[in-house]
Amino acid sequence: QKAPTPPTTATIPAGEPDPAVWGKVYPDQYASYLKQKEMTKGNSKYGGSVPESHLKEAPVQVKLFAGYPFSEDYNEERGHVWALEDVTKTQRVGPKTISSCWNCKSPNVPPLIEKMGDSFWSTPFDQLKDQIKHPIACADCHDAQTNALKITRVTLLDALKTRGVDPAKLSRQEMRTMVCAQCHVEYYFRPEDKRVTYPWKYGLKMDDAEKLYEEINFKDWDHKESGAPMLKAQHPDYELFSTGVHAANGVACADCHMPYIKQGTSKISSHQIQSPLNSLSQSCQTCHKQSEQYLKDQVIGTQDQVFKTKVSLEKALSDAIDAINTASKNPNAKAEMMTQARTLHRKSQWRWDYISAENSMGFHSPKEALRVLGEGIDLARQAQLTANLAVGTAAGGTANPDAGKTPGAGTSVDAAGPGAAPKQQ
Amino acid sequence: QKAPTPPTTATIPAGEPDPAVWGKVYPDQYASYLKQKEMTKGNSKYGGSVPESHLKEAPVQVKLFAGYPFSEDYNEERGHVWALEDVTKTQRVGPKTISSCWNCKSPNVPPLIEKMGDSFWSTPFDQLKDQIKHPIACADCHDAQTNALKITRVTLLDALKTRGVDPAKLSRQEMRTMVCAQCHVEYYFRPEDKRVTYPWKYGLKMDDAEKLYEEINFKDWDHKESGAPMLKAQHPDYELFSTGVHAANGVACADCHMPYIKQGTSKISSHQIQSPLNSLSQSCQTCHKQSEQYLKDQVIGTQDQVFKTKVSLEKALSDAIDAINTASKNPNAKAEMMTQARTLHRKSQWRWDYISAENSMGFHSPKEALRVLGEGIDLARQAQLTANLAVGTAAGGTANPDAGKTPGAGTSVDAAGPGAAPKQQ
Amino acid sequence: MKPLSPRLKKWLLLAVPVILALAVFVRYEFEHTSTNQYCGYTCHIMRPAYESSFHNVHREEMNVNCRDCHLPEENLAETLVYKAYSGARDYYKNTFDPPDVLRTTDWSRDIIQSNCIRCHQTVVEHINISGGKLCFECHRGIPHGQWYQPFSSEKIYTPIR
Ligand code: HEC
Ligand code: HEC
Ligand code: HEC
Ligand code: HEC
Ligand code: HEC
Ligand code: HEC
Ligand code: HEC
Ligand code: HEC
Ligand code: HEC
Ligand code: HEC
Ligand code: HEC
Ligand code: HEC
Ligand code: HEC
Ligand code: HEC
Ligand SMILES: [Ca+2]
Ligand SMILES: [Ca+2]
Repeated sequence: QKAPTPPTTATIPAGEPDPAVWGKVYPDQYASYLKQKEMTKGNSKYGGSVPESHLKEAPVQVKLFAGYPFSEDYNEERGHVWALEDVTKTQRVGPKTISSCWNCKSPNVPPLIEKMGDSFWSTPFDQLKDQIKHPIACADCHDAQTNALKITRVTLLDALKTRGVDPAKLSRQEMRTMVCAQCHVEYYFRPEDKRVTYPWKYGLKMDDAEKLYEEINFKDWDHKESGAPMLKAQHPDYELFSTGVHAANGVACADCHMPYIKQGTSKISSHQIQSPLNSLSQSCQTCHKQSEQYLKDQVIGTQDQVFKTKVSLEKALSDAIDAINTASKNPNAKAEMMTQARTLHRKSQWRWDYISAENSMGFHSPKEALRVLGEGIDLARQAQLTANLAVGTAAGGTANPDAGKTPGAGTSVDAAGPGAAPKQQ
Repeated sequence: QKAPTPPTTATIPAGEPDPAVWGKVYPDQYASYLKQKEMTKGNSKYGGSVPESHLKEAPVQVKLFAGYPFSEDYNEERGHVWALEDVTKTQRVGPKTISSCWNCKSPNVPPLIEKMGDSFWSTPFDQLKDQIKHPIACADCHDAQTNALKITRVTLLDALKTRGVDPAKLSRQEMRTMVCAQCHVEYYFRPEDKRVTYPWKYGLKMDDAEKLYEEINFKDWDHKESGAPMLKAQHPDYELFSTGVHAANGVACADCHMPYIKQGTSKISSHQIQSPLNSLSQSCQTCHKQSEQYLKDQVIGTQDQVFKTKVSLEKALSDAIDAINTASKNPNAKAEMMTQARTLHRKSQWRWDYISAENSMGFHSPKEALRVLGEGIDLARQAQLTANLAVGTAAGGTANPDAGKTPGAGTSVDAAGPGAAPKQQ
Repeated sequence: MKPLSPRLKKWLLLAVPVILALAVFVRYEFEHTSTNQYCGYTCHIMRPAYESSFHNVHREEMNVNCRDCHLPEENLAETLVYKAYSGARDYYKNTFDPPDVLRTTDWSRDIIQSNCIRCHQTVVEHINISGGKLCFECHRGIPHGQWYQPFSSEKIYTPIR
């Protein structure tokens, strides 16, 4: 069950945060870990390890995030060794930032949580800066004594409890996914104490998280232009992946992102965690006999399809925001319909963000990604329609004052009454 | 290149349409061909061989097809042996039906076309009834002398020419798909002589066919409620399949729909062409080692996702039709915008029908199916919006008479002018 | 017939046993280097293929060996040439340039295909087999019957639903 460890005389102190110390015992893994410092784009089209600005790539995102720090600074993520540099340098962090943000960035975190208890979470971010010294490293995933994979984040243990899963019973293959699920998941700060929490109460799907957020009336911010109470999705990599064909076949994150590589005559797991497009042979060809070119085309072809649909949704969202924004400046706009338009905006942008913030541009589960985006488009266009009707009917003084109450159910029929159109004049 | 034929003493006359004659030489294949008479649903959820009414399953289709015979009679298709019975009994056939409808229903057709030339197509359907005696059979796919697969339909030969493909150069594996592509394709009647034609001029995708139809200003009918000039899609099985991952791996229609079955010590191709869900073991498990249950779940899970998105689009289309219908009764509706709404209706319903009329509920290419439906939703909701604005702005007499000219580009902003909402009062 | 010169006789006396010994040795080596044990165990890199073919009727019940599929059986010349070539290549690669994944060459696929047909002639006698998919493109798991990396062969589903 557990991974065999190469024999060694040196020992690693329990929880040792410094990867260099581990590196003395496991030099090959350490060397490949350090390669994450290289920042390559390589074969990748939508990912890669260059911290390019998402906002520059798609300026419409500035509008979608209006009123939220993501509209100011939001970059492509890169290797684990950069985690500290990135979280401290981002302009999203400010004086009001709390320590919950450290949770997924360093092996120094678990001991601190152990020491401080639930007071950890809302402690100001800056206050712990001196005690957090290493970016994500060995101790985040391994037990120092046995080297076995280990869940080090209470946040995942909490979530497993919610789902009724006993972490001790996870198989080795499952652990090869679950160590990643410590961090590559959607989360929110539990309102009472800001504890990092995964919204898995009803299940792992987009709809399940939404259901929980509705239930607890959660919002991340109020949209500056539309005024809608918004949800921010963040990297639901594990959740989206779970709905796909690879998960259904028991393929683990590590199978693709940490493939076995030759080191002399034996193999090690690559610790240069990166886009599998830059290790197609090792990552995919053990299972897929097709050529590298075919595999690359499949990935990028799939991503292109998802991207195209995502862009349609961005356009629809942008239109919806404009419509709500303008309508809201009209004092005659029907309040009830404006609320409805804002709810629709919230729901559609949640769907967009779920796929946009996920990191594989849909590859982890293409069908689910496209389904979610399709729903988003439906809702965004309905938001736009509802906002228009809120003003249109008010301004027009039509016969039927409840016009447009149920967009999506044939509003203009309601507006005119069946066959009653001539009466309007 | 060409397939070796099992030796036989009996001979089959060239083009022999009667399968019973072939059956004397190939009794096993004939016996399995005859099994198509069984009408089983089996494991199938969205297909199967029971001629259930599509209109009863989803009554909204009556509205979507308003003004077209498909709104009166439209059934699930069944095995090839039923082709004649179905085409003669359907209420879609009437006194004005032409012989083009025979093209894909019987091996008696190719000799007739040879004899009659292009006058075949527009000959009244009833006039040839006596000369068409056998439903789809051996001679539709095989050469009687060599038993090799053969393209017998000029309509496919025409289309291959358009695409610059030399039929003589198709490999055996390709022929295992191309014999099916004779019939399982989208088609239209060429306006000048009603010759059955496949819209492949610009390529095989949904968008390519649409491009051609726009170019030649083609329409199948005028929608009775919305007045839009509509396109009817019909069974683009081959085209949708071509965009999928199985086609990318050289899997042929016959691999799944005519799997090898053991007949004593040797195997033959099953000629009981049906839903592969009823032959999972033979159709899929040689390539996929997973359990039958897994494979069934993958197919039906995928189909459920596509179905759900298709239903959303049906809802959006229904709303759009209502909106256009009502708005059109309002004499103040802006003509230009009404035209635009109708164009949007045409384009979105084409997308819906492309996936709905295709026979695998998306399984042949799930990602493409979902992309197409996503586009359809976007366009249908824009149609609804545009129709509403055509009346809304007209009735409301807003400041800006061009309001809503560009739906999808923030119409209510235009309506009010930027930041000018208060002026509206 | 011209009598053999003593010189030649001497040579022959020496050469015949040597040639014989050599032939026996080559023959032995040929056999030795064609055993499952040899193919599967000599080189670390071959272990996954070796182990993955254990639980397949071919190995388990039918005693079909690596060579039955991977060596040409129809003509001796091809067999010898192929064996020498692929053996040399494998040794070279194994020492200097071990690949991360093994992939069959076109030549080796042709050989496998003809071996499938050799044994299963009757099964396929009524269907067309040229110019289509190769046997093992449908029978994808035969005999190296697994889809997962050998290292992660436990079947799992995502633990949380
Ligand atoms: C079947 C192979 C496969 C599996 C399994 C897999 N991924 Fe991926 N992943 C990919 C591919 C392919 C991409 C796209 C890379 C690109 O666009 O360059 C990707 C992208 C990513 C990225 C962004 C990489 C970048 O270059 O920016 C992250 C982060 C990620 N995956 C995390 C995960 C996690 C966490 C899991 C497990 C829950 C997982 N992946 C499972 C194949 C896989
Ligand atoms: C302790 C939290 C944590 C754990 C555990 C973790 N990740 Fe990450 N991962 C991150 C963070 C944070 C980043 C972004 C770092 C940055 O951009 O500064 C990241 C980035 C990545 C990237 C992007 C690399 C690139 O070059 O773009 C991939 C791929 C990835 N992780 C995969 C995995 C996989 C696979 C696992 C499990 C084997 C895993 N991660 C475990 C937090 C974590
Ligand atoms: C549940 C784990 C988790 C928590 C909590 C978390 N992050 Fe991250 N963070 C990640 C992962 C995983 C990545 C890499 C994947 C990605 O960027 O989507 C990442 C990437 C980043 C990056 C680099 C990419 C970028 O977005 O520019 C920054 C900066 C960052 N996080 C800041 C923060 C801040 C600030 C907070 C607190 C508000 C925070 N993180 C909380 C897991 C987490
Ligand atoms: C993001 C998670 C993560 C981090 C960080 C990480 N590892 Fe690993 N490591 C893994 C996974 C997953 C495996 C595969 C374990 C298995 O298959 O059971 C692994 C395997 C290993 C193995 C077993 C041999 C092998 O190559 O499969 C060693 C040794 C090892 N890691 C050392 C290290 C060292 C040293 C560091 C720090 C420099 C480190 N790891 C950092 C996830 C991680
Ligand atoms: C451990 C085994 C394994 C690994 C590693 C793996 N796959 Fe797969 N992949 C599968 C299985 C199993 C399926 C399901 C289809 C099947 O049964 O063959 C699949 C399906 C696919 C499909 C078809 C699904 C679709 O959405 O069209 C593609 C494409 C694909 N994989 C690409 C990749 C790529 C690219 C990589 C590497 C980044 C990869 N796979 C790594 C096992 C694997
Ligand atoms: C990879 C396997 C596969 C291939 C290859 C394939 N199909 Fe299918 N086909 C299916 C499955 C699965 C269904 C869904 C059956 C159901 O819903 O019961 C289906 C459904 C159909 C149906 C409807 C069957 C019914 O039960 O009503 C038709 C007609 C069809 N396919 C024709 C084709 C044609 C023509 C081709 C080649 C262009 C093709 N198929 C290639 C798997 C395949
Ligand atoms: C000559 C035209 C023609 C050719 C050639 C043809 N089909 Fe069909 N196919 C039809 C028609 C017409 C029907 C519907 C018959 C009915 O419902 O009356 C049909 C029905 C089917 C069905 C549905 C069966 C069911 O039980 O629901 C499948 C599956 C199918 N065809 C697959 C194929 C495949 C695979 C090939 C090639 C090997 C092929 N067809 C070749 C015209 C054709
Ligand atoms: C290009 C080939 C082609 C032409 C031309 C064609 N069909 Fe079909 N027909 C098919 C195929 C393939 C099927 C089975 C798949 C399906 O039903 O989608 C079918 C199925 C049918 C069915 C049985 C299922 C149903 O829809 O109720 C009827 C009836 C039918 N066709 C009537 C007609 C009529 C009437 C025409 C002329 C307007 C016509 N066909 C022209 C290929 C064709
Ligand atoms: C809808 C198309 C279609 C029809 C109709 C059809 N066949 Fe076939 N037939 C095929 C295909 C495809 C193959 C596979 C050929 C290959 O693999 O080269 C085939 C193969 C055969 C073979 C070769 C042996 C085998 O089983 O693979 C024989 C014999 C045969 N058919 C006889 C018949 C007879 C007799 C009939 C009429 C009762 C008939 N076919 C009707 C498509 C058809
Ligand atoms: C298009 C896919 C396909 C190709 C190519 C193919 N087979 Fe098969 N084969 C099958 C299927 C499906 C069965 C199962 C028949 C059954 O169970 O009734 C089968 C059955 C068999 C069996 C009998 C298994 C048993 O249970 O008795 C043998 C042996 C066999 N094939 C060998 C071959 C050989 C040798 C070739 C190459 C010449 C080949 N196959 C090519 C699909 C294929
Ligand atoms: C001749 C081989 C072959 C046959 C027959 C075949 N497949 Fe596949 N299938 C593939 C290949 C190749 C892929 C691409 C992924 C890969 O490389 O494994 C694939 C991919 C898939 C996938 C993943 C794609 C996705 O959209 O998620 C599913 C599911 C699948 N097949 C189901 C089936 C089913 C069900 C059948 C039978 C009706 C079937 N296949 C028949 C070869 C085949
Ligand atoms: C029943 C026939 C058969 C037997 C017995 C057999 N193989 Fe294979 N072998 C194959 C086939 C088929 C392939 C895959 C060819 C392909 O897909 O390109 C293959 C592929 C391979 C590969 C290439 C790597 C891979 O996984 O594709 C290696 C290495 C290999 N075999 C070694 C062996 C060894 C060692 C043995 C004996 C222990 C053996 N084979 C026994 C048929 C066989
Ligand atoms: C000296 C170590 C070694 C031995 C002994 C060995 N192999 Fe290999 N084998 C390799 C290496 C290294 C490769 C990869 C070659 C490459 O990538 O070009 C390989 C590749 C292969 C392949 C895939 C490439 C191809 O030829 O299609 C097959 C099949 C294969 N070996 C079968 C065998 C069989 C059968 C035997 C026993 C007769 C055997 N091997 C003995 C090292 C070895
Ligand atoms: C040296 C002879 C030999 C070779 C070479 C061989 N087989 Fe077999 N095969 C057998 C025997 C013996 C059996 C078991 C008895 C039977 O079913 O005929 C068998 C069984 C099978 C079966 C049915 C059992 C199963 O595992 O599903 C299939 C399918 C099969 N072989 C395919 C192949 C394919 C594909 C190849 C080539 C890659 C191949 N065989 C090469 C002798 C051979
Ligand atoms: Ca990245
Ligand atoms: Ca059917």
